[in-house]
Amino acid sequence: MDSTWTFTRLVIITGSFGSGKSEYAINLALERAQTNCIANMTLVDLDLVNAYFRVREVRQLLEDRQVQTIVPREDVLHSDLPIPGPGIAALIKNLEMNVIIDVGGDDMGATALRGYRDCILGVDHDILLVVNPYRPFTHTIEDIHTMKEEIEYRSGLKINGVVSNPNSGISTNIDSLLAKHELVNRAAELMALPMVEILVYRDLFREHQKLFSDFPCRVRPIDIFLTPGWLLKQQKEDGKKQ
Amino acid sequence: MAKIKGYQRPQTLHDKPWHFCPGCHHGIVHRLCAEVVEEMGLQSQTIGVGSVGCGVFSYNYFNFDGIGPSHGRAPAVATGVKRVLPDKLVFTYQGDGDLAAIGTTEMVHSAVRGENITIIFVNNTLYGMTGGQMAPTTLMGQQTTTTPRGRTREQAGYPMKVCEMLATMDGSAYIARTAVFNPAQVLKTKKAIRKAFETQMAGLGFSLVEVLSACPTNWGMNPLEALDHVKDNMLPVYPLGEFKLKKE
Amino acid sequence: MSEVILMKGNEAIGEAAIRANCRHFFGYPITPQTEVLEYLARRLPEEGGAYVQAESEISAINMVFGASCAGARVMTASSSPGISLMQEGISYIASAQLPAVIINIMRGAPGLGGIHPSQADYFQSVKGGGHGDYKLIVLAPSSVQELIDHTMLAFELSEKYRTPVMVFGDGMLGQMMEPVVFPDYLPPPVDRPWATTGMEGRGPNIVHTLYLPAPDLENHCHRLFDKYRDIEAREKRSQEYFTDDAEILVVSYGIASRVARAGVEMAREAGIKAGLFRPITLWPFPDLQLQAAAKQARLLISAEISMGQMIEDVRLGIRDKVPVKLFNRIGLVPNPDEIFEFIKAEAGEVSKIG
Amino acid sequence: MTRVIFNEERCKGCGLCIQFCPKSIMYLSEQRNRLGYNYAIIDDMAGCTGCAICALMCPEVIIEVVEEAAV
Repeated sequence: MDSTWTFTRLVIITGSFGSGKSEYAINLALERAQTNCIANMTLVDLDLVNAYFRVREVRQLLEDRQVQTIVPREDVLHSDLPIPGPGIAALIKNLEMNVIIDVGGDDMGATALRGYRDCILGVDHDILLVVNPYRPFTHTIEDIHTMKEEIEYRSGLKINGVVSNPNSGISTNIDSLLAKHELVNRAAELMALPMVEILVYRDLFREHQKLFSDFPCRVRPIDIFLTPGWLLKQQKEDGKKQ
Repeated sequence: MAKIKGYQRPQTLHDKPWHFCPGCHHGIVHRLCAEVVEEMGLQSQTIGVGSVGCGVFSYNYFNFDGIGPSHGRAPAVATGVKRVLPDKLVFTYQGDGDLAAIGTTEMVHSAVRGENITIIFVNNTLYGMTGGQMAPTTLMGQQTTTTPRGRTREQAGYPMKVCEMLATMDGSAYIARTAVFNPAQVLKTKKAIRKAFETQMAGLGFSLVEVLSACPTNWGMNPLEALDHVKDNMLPVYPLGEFKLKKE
Repeated sequence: MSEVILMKGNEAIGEAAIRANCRHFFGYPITPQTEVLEYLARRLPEEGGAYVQAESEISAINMVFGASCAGARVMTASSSPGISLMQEGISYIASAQLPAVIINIMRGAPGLGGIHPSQADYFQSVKGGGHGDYKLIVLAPSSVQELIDHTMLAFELSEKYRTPVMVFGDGMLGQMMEPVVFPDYLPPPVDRPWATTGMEGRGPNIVHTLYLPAPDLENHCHRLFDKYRDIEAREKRSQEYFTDDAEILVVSYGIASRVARAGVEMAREAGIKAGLFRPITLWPFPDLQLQAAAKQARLLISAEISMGQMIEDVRLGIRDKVPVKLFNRIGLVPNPDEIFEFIKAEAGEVSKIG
Repeated sequence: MTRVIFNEERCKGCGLCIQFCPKSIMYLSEQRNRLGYNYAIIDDMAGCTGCAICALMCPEVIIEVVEEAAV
């Protein structure tokens, strides 16, 4: 297992619908800008297929914390028009900038990458596949493999790393997380891709810090930004009752 | 005393009197549909979808399963039926107001999809049921209650040619225009209906038979004058023939 | 099948339909409902079903009409402007007494409105929408799990009563992800001796909605309303939180009821006797349950994401015995703080009256 | 021998059968049926060839053409 993954200046995040790409992108951008003090950190909202729960909804929060954002222009920001924000190609080519691109889900979402393929290939880059096996179309190793191939086919780009995000929302527990992570691991091996890191909700991470301290791959505690806090709290309470 | 059939009312028609006016061609077209269903042995396999217009009661006359949809939506309703029962014969029976005005979208897109249904389209160049208003197929200069001085280009544009349009669709498999103003044409119409139904049962795709028909009441003619009107005034605008014939 | 899986509301609806043995779906894309189509376009062919993307919502609902005539378990889904286009068909389906499930993932309106969550189609769906004397059973889920449960229930009710049933969601429910479990439940199959499937071994079946002689139409409407009375007697559903001693009773449905619940919990922590009454069926409206839940209430608050629509049924339901106020937001799902502040302010007013 | 059977009570007197009868043996009766129409009748049944064109054109589907074998 590769636990010493280093990110290039251009990190492109792909995956199936609802795999957790956007939350990962936000967490990664914040960490790199704040903890790692990487300058010129820019998060690009290239999710042109979702209508809700997009990076653009937390743009102010990101900008307050030293992450620039590229989102569609104001007049279409809250529309469902698939219009990318301005200047993405220039950003990709600009070696001064550190860029994370949050791509829309599935091969449909990855289609938006195709237009930037040539400039992406011209610079160092990572294309990561976020995998959540609790999601319907990445439920099995075969499905995960198919998802990877479809995204690569549509974008014309090669994925070079896997991010494991085995969560079933608030009902995630340590056993289910580890069991499904094992499945992602096997999928990564089959696809001959390195495991970049595993994503764990921050409270679960705290609870099991010891276990995660010598985990075979890097572990990233994740904060949730796109689901309202009250809703998470309610889901958690209801989950406990069941 | 043996009784041999010369002509006999088909079993696929209930024995009840039409509501149609004297000399109305709906009666002939209804009968031909029923005869073809019977001759193909499909009485128990047929679902007829009616329309709104003078053909609204078709389900009361046909002796097989029937549906009364809303105005213009028959091809969508037939699509729903056919997707559930792909092996049955599903046809709609629609007039020019129902099909070519309010139902244009449903007609065009069922042809686009190559929906494996048949439309029997009765074109009498006006809205019969509501008392003779202009239809998309109304002839230039034709007087109707809503074109009291005759249809003009400025006010209402030009007659709509359904067969010519649908024949351009890749999904259409059989498109024909016929008439019933004399015995030879009646036989040709019957043949066309049979071909359309056979096209459907062979799974070849969308089929439509347009039948030029008389509306003596709203045309202000007697039934015999109405025959001549079809022949003399409709044929030049709506030429007869097969516009599309897909084989396999 | 009791495995937990993480699903988006719209996907969950699609999968619920498949688990309920629905094999026919007709729809048209519209945000924020489109994933229902996309999910079924992918899944239905795998299950040997038929998926048709119609040319309009008008066509989609009429395909539903036809498929239901032909005896199929059938569903469509849309969002507010698309549901408006379906109203004609819904009236025909109700009159023809056909079972059908219609999903409405509501968005901001009137007109083109916006793509944000909304509950502004209450009048349209609960009070009519289409032309004529008919009723629509309207179910209001408040979670992704309930989208599944209510979609399945919708099939059962629509077939039991031969009537269209609407599952009334909003953009947020459709788009949000929650862990769900698909129940081991199948809506019971019902005989459809009336279906137009070809008259093999019987006389012709006719499905129509035309009753020209006035007495025929009157009889038809009475038959429909006998059925609706039966539904009213049996199918009113609701849920309650802290209603036993509630002096301020918030009435709220769907996604808004979850915010309201959080607001009510905050009020309870602040020592205010607040409660929540959540209608699950919007028609039939659970008026008797509301009256029982409101026995200690001095004020009712109708909390909705519309300009005050359900509030009319709340007033009717409580027979005007208790004052009813409106809390609402448009274009977004409110924050529980907002409802809490509203409750707190009203609690102050109520205590002044003593 | 051929016999044309009319359901006279349902005839609306449109005259299409008369128009196309090749033997011109049909005409409208002076009598009216219960619907109030002068109905079509055949004067000279012996002249009928059984071609059934009248039935083919009849919009009311009230004409049956039968052949009765000689006894």
